[in-house]
Amino acid sequence: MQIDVLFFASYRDLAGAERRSVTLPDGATAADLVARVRSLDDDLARLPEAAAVVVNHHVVRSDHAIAPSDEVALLPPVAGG
Amino acid sequence: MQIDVLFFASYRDLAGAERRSVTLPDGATAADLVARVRSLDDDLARLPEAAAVVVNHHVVRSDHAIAPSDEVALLPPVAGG
Amino acid sequence: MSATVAMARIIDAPIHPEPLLDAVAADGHGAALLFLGTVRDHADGRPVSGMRYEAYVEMAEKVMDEIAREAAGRLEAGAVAVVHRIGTLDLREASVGIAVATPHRAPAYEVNRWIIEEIKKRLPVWKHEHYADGDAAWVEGTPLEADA
Amino acid sequence: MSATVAMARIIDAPIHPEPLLDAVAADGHGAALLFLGTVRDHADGRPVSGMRYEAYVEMAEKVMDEIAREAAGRLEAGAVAVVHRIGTLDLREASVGIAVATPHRAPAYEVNRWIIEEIKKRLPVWKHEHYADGDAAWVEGTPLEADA
Repeated sequence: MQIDVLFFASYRDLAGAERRSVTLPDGATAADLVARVRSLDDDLARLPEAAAVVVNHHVVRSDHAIAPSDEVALLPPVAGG
Repeated sequence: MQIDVLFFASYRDLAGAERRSVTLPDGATAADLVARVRSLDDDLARLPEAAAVVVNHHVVRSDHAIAPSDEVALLPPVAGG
Repeated sequence: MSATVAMARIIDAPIHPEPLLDAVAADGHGAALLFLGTVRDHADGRPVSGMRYEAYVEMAEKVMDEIAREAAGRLEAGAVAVVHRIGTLDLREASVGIAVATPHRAPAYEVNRWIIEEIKKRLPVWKHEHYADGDAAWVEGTPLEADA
Repeated sequence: MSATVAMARIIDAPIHPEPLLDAVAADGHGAALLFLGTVRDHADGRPVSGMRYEAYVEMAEKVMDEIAREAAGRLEAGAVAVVHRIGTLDLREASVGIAVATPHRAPAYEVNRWIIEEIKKRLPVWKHEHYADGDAAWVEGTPLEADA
């Protein structure tokens, strides 16, 4: 499946774009997604393995299975307030 | 000495006026002042013996000696805020 | 370093939030906390229609200033502004306004709360509660303690 | 009885105190507490000239609403209003505004403080600090935890 991944703040700087497209095998997990994104290029290799994966606006665990229609984002540590 | 005593809130209601004049012997204390005020009439007899005595804007202890030039007030429990 | 007292007053006009917050604003502050004490429509289950606040004004001005200075002394940096209103107030109107601004938030919460507790213990102010049924009474308060 | 959520929004315009306080006002409230988080002129000793806030807006709107509802759930009565601003802010401008009004003051302080701590832990917002020397950097934040 093809997933458009959204990037924010410092992760967007690493990605060089607000969204990047990745191809994942069916049943891929959040951890698989992060690994795939980190393999895209040298800048994204600097993305932390512990990057927060957000699926449909909820932070998910590393074993969460991604579905083709999900809205997926990678979020750096938050600094609101 | 003659002392003008200021009354506020519920104590003013008891005194029937914002100030009442009392005569005290030289060297009279805050406790003496309260006792003298309570003896003025039946309404003021209902003034608590523990009424706060304020001399020149400071709450004083019952053994504090009153001076003729002092500004003296009797204050009920406070309820600001 | 220590905090400044921007304002400490007894007033007989409405309390507005903006002037209090403006008084404590500074480039070095990252947090501002404003407390407003407002007239509530009930007291111990009894409907209230309004409140009249009375003060021993000359003394209250001094006590407000003392409380504000002591509050500033509890802060490493920041500013404090405090006002208490007297006179007749409608429901929802503010009787007291306390603004504390600081570089970081934790002391703003702590010192703001400290100020309102001290006001309730020390400020020579009384309130005459007006009930919906036309009755009125002085609100029972906290006995003053002798100055140290 | 429980409290109401009067407002929970991400906005890209200045935050003003009056609308937040008006949103939580009610006849039954005796206390209102407004917190403003403001842009400070220094960070870890380094001079700061301004800040740009960015959010994952769709998610942030939901998280703000969740935090506000959880805050209301912590109150027996009262109202809560919360806004976070995004975009470029000057020194002294407010990035976050939290108003909590309650019948009595203690829960207003507690829940107001709780909200800002939760915002810092959970709201998908990031800040890009602009330094006086022309440099800029993303402020290090708090790692998000997986939803329960």
